[in-house]
Amino acid sequence: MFPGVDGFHWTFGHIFFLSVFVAVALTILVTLALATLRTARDLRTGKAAGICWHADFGELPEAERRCRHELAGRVEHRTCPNAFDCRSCPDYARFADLAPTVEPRTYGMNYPGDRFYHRGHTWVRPETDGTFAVGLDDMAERIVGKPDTVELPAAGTEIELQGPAWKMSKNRQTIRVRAPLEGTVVATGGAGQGWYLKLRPRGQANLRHLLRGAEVPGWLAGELDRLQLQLTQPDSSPSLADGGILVSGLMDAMPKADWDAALAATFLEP
Amino acid sequence: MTSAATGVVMADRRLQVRGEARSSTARFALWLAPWVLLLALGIYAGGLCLYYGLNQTNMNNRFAFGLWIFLDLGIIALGAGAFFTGFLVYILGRTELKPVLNSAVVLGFICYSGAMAVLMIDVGQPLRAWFTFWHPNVHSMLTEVTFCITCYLLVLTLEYIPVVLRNRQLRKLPPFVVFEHRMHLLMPVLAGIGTLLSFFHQGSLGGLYGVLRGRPFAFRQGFAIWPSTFFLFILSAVAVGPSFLMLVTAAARKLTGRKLVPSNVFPRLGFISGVLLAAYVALKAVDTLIWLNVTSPAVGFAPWEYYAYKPFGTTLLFAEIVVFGLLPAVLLVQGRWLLPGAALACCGILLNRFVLTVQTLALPTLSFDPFLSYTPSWQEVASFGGVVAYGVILYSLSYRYLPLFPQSKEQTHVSGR
Amino acid sequence: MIPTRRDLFAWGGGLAGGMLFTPVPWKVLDDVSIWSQNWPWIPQPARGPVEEKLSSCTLCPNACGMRVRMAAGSPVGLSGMAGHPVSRGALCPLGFGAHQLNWHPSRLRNPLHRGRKTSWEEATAAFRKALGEGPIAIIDGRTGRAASTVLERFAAAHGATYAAARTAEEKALGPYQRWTGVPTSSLGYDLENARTIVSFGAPLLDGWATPGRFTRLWSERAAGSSNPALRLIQVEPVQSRTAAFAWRWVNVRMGSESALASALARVLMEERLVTARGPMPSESVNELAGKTGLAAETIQSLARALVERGPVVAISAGDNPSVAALNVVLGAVGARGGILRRGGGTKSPVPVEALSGRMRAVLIDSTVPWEVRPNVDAEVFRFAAWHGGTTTADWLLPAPGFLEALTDVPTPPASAIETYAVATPLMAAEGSKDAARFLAEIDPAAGSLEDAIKARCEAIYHAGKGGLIGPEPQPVKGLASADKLYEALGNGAVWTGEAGTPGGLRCDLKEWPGPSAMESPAGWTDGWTAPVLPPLAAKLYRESDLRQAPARSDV
Amino acid sequence: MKARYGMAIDLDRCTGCGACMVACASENNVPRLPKATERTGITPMLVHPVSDGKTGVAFIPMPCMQCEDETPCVKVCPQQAVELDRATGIVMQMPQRCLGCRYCMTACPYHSRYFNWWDPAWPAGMERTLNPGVAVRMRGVVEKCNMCHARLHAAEDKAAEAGKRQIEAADYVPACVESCPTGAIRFGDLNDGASEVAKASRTPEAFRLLARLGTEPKIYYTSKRAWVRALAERHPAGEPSQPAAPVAAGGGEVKHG
Repeated sequence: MFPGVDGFHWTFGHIFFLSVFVAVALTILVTLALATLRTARDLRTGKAAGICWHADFGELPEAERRCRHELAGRVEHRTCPNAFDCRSCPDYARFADLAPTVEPRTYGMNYPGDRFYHRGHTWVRPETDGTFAVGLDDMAERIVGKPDTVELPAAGTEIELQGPAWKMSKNRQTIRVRAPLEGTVVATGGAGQGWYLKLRPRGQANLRHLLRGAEVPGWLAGELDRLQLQLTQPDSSPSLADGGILVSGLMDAMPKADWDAALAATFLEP
Repeated sequence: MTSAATGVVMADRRLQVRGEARSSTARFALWLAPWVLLLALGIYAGGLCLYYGLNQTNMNNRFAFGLWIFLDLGIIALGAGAFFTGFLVYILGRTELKPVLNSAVVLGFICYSGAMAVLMIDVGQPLRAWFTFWHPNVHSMLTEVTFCITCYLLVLTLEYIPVVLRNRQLRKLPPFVVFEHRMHLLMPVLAGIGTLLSFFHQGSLGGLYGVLRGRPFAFRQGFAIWPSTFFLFILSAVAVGPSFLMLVTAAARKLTGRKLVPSNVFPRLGFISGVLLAAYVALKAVDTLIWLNVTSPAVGFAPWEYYAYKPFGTTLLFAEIVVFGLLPAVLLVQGRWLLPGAALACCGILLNRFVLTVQTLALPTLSFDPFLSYTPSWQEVASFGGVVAYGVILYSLSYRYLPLFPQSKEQTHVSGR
Repeated sequence: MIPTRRDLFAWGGGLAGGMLFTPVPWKVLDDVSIWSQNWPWIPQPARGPVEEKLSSCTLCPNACGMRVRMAAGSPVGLSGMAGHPVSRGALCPLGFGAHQLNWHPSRLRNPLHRGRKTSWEEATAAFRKALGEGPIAIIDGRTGRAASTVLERFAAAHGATYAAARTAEEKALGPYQRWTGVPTSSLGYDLENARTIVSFGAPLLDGWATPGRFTRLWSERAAGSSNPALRLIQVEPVQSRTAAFAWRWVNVRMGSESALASALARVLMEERLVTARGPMPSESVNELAGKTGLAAETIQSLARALVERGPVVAISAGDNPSVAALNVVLGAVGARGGILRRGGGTKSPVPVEALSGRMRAVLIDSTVPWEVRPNVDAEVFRFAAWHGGTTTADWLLPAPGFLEALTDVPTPPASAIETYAVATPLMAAEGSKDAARFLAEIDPAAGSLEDAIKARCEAIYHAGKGGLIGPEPQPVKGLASADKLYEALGNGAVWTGEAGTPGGLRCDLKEWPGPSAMESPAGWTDGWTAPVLPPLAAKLYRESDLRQAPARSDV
Repeated sequence: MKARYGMAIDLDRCTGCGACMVACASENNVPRLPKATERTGITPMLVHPVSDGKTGVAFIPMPCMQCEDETPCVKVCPQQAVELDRATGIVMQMPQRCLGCRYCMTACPYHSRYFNWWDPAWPAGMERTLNPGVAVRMRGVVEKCNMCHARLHAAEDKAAEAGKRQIEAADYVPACVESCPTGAIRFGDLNDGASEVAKASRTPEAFRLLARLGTEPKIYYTSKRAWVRALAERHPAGEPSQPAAPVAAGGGEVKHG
């Protein structure tokens, strides 16, 4: 039936059928090729972390997509439409000036006001030399306790917002810590130094997407709630808190709990 | 527990969808075990057919098609839910059906890949299957079927890949996530192509029988080059696809004890299924009347004779149109007995495919032909059992390790609080 | 530079793309396609020059002329020899597959002694010993051949009994031999001139005598016509194929053929429908009619139909004196369109059924059908090309298979015309020996086949009658010598003598014969000497519902 | 000039001996396989016994009907393994291109197509008797009567050698035609009005099986018996006739014709 095959002659049927078939096959192949090429381009231009985050964000239940302004009580109910990236949020300004209605509390944990908090339980502190120190917040410290290993990126590494900043392990559980900010690693610290990384931000630093002040209590309340829910097993004790304060070294204290799920729920990606 | 077993349990846990309760590894293994056995038996039986040839089956020169073709047609029709749901979601924008989309894609992939596997055993020389692409006969319905099914299986694979890439271990690799994202953006194109392909091959499968001038039981008049069965097959497949999707989802819900989809999805699917089924039944009835009164007598065949041989009596025709057609249509539209309605509809389409495949061949054509019957051999039954097992296993694995029902996490949360 | 993963992908993609522009993938595709069309284990026909030879089928006495297509030294197809005076270009369904018989799994390749492999030397020694002790019998399946001459000569020289098995057609001619003294091998039916034939169970359309002879005649003169030039009346208790296509089918009670023949004779004589006078059946028409299950009126009208259009001849399935007597009454013996005496033929030997009692040994030629077992207590030396299953033979001696040995083909039974042909070996017969050669090795005085055939050629040449049919048709008188005749016969020509003429045979009844037991009608497999059927003929029985399988089948 | 080869089979002459079936199998290298039955065997020429339910008996030799219009098998084959040769009118099956989907078998109302359920096999040595003009088919492909196409080739070669463009009619005779002892099967060019087949096909006794399906078979049958001619179509208002059953012995004279 194809040219070159014995006894071939064109008919309308051949032309029509072949055209349709070739069109369909080409469309499928072009689609596949487009997706592949665009993937390669995204990987090359460093958009991968953002896309991964968007995908993750898309999977979050609505209850976990609460806007920071709702956390601060500036608005009754608002679901974040921007994957928690307030820098591109057109409505940010509309709510930012409203007065918060929640009273400041930190549930017995240490959340200093000089820092900006990321929902992945890291904080960012502007340093005097124009860099930003990045560390693990108190809730994460309490959960993990003393990590077994810490794998920090080498100085000079470019890291992307929401991409992996560094990795830790604890009780055979790997924890990927999300980066709160994009930039270049200029120095690496560790648990003992109080900070893990120092970043030089790419371009003008903008920390608008990080939580601070009155937003922190609302956020923490939700996080504790979720942690409680994840760790509450029918056969385990319901209490995470010792006298109202989250116990330190929770992973050591409750080795049998489903940390896989619990860490995921608190954005510490296992 | 040995360390190997611990390792398996750990690996199993690590692959599971995060934050959703799944049964224990042991329970899951226990569930899979019989299916794996059935699959192994099916592979053995299929191997026998490939190694020793089709003499392993009970098919013969008169019953050139048998159990396999009947069930292939059946599962391809049931798998129509995949393209139809994609069409509804991406092309018509019915986003309320999005919760079942992944599940529909996996089901479609299972049905089509299973049917392809059986077809490869069913043809005498599978190694020459590609000749169809080199020497295609454009006038043959089977060419259309082969082209469309091959392309559509490719489309389904492309649709299934993103679902697989959402497995949480694979997601740790950014290229996969990005690729999935990019594929996702292009999905409407694939949904459109899939709809076109499905439309034509579901139709061509019906045309397969409708063009058989030599088999007046199957032969139908039609429009242009397409006999009426072409359109009836499309309509019946899109009518039953959502029903089957509903049945499988309901079975998964029953087995897992979890609410997998929002409560508005089933009535919606049922309504679509019911309305289409009603349209199908109406057209089928008209077609049957024309066939019995015009088409058949014109070529010298008395319609009463089609139903003169037991067990193919007129009850079968009645069952096909009323019990498995009209009744489920009413049940589905009315929305109270959705699952029984869906089950009846699925049985109806299987009965229709059975009648067209088996009765067509069993009925005599020459005046001195006897009426024949055939019983499939164990190899035929077992290879098909293998395909069913393959489907169950693939669906179970997909359910366990892939986010088949993306909204189910939210459903759990809502119900959990 | 260390290649990165991306480089590897790029190279791989480039390589794959570039390959498409080389002949490699296309050649591979082509090879795969050719390979998938020819599995190495599927046998393919041997290539070689194709030539066509003329010969005669030797698997039964009916002597059909054959064209044999040979390729690469093996016969690859058989068809009938057009213009053959008796078989008239037809072969029976068994014959069309006969060329495959030599490779039948049941083919005998070694002498067997009571199921154990043995050697020709041992067999010869055992036979010599038996010969010395005596008495012995030698059984021939087809008399009148050169080989028969050797067997008979050997028997005469060593005081052995020479007996023969006969086909149903020969048996049916038995009464005439008894009444006239003319051997059955010199008698034939002048069917070509008959206008009414009444057959008592003879399967005229289904393998009777040389199959092409009557089927062609029927097709030319009777088929499809309600008032045929040749009226075939079939008397048979079941609707056989012959009955189904006969002009009239007379459905008689099983075994009452003699009674019907007698009743017909009585009606013919009582109503003076014939001129013949002589002994009459002792029973009345009504008594006889009662035995047949027919009304007396039916028999009367049948008798009138018989004489309505002469010449008329009655043919019985086996040795049935009543039917023969009916022929006498009808005046068919020695008359045109009846039973004629023709040239050739040999004195009838002792029938194998007549052998009984105790003997030292019996030698059975391969032409004797496998089922024929002499009723004697003796050491049996059985020649056969194929093992036919259960046997009482002590020695099974492999005879040459189909077209593997020189043999001559005398006039087939029941033919009204004398013929002679020679089948030359077209293939080598390894390790096999026929009975004539076996005996000639023991006693060279018995003579050789070649000499016997040449002697027959001499006789035909000197008689100067008839002519050759085949590649170069010519009268015998036109031939330069007897050797030329021998040569022409070896090339597949068939010598045809003169047809029998009326008047050479006269027969008077002394008394009306008593009833005889009816023999079951013979078909193609009667006289078929191979105990197995050609595989392709077995297809008829197993792969279609055309026929009931005979007892003799390969499966 | 184009030919349309066809047959006219006289059912009043066919005695159902089966010689055509054996000659066909021999010519076309069809094996006898131990496990093949009447439903799985390969019989490109098959003789069906039929009866009128009383004493009428006929045998219907059925090769491929060589349909000419809307040829059911040609139309459905997905990969052009069947073609209608416009120069001869022969429906050509090319087993080496067939993938064995058997769709053509379901399409054929005459059941004239056969599937190779087994690999062909012969007892040791018997493959030497294979006809060199015809390739052996492997298992898993469909085959049917090609009107002894190898013989047509041979006749064309012979004509070409002699420098002629037309073959001699006597040089191309299918095996079944050649083997028929009663001459019931007549063969020739239907386009040649003077040929025996063309004349026979125009007689009032001529009919074709299931002619109303519109497949225009080129195999004609002739019979003077009305009940045999009625077998052409499924009787719209009678019981379906059954294959021949032996008639019980009763007593009495039966007339034919």
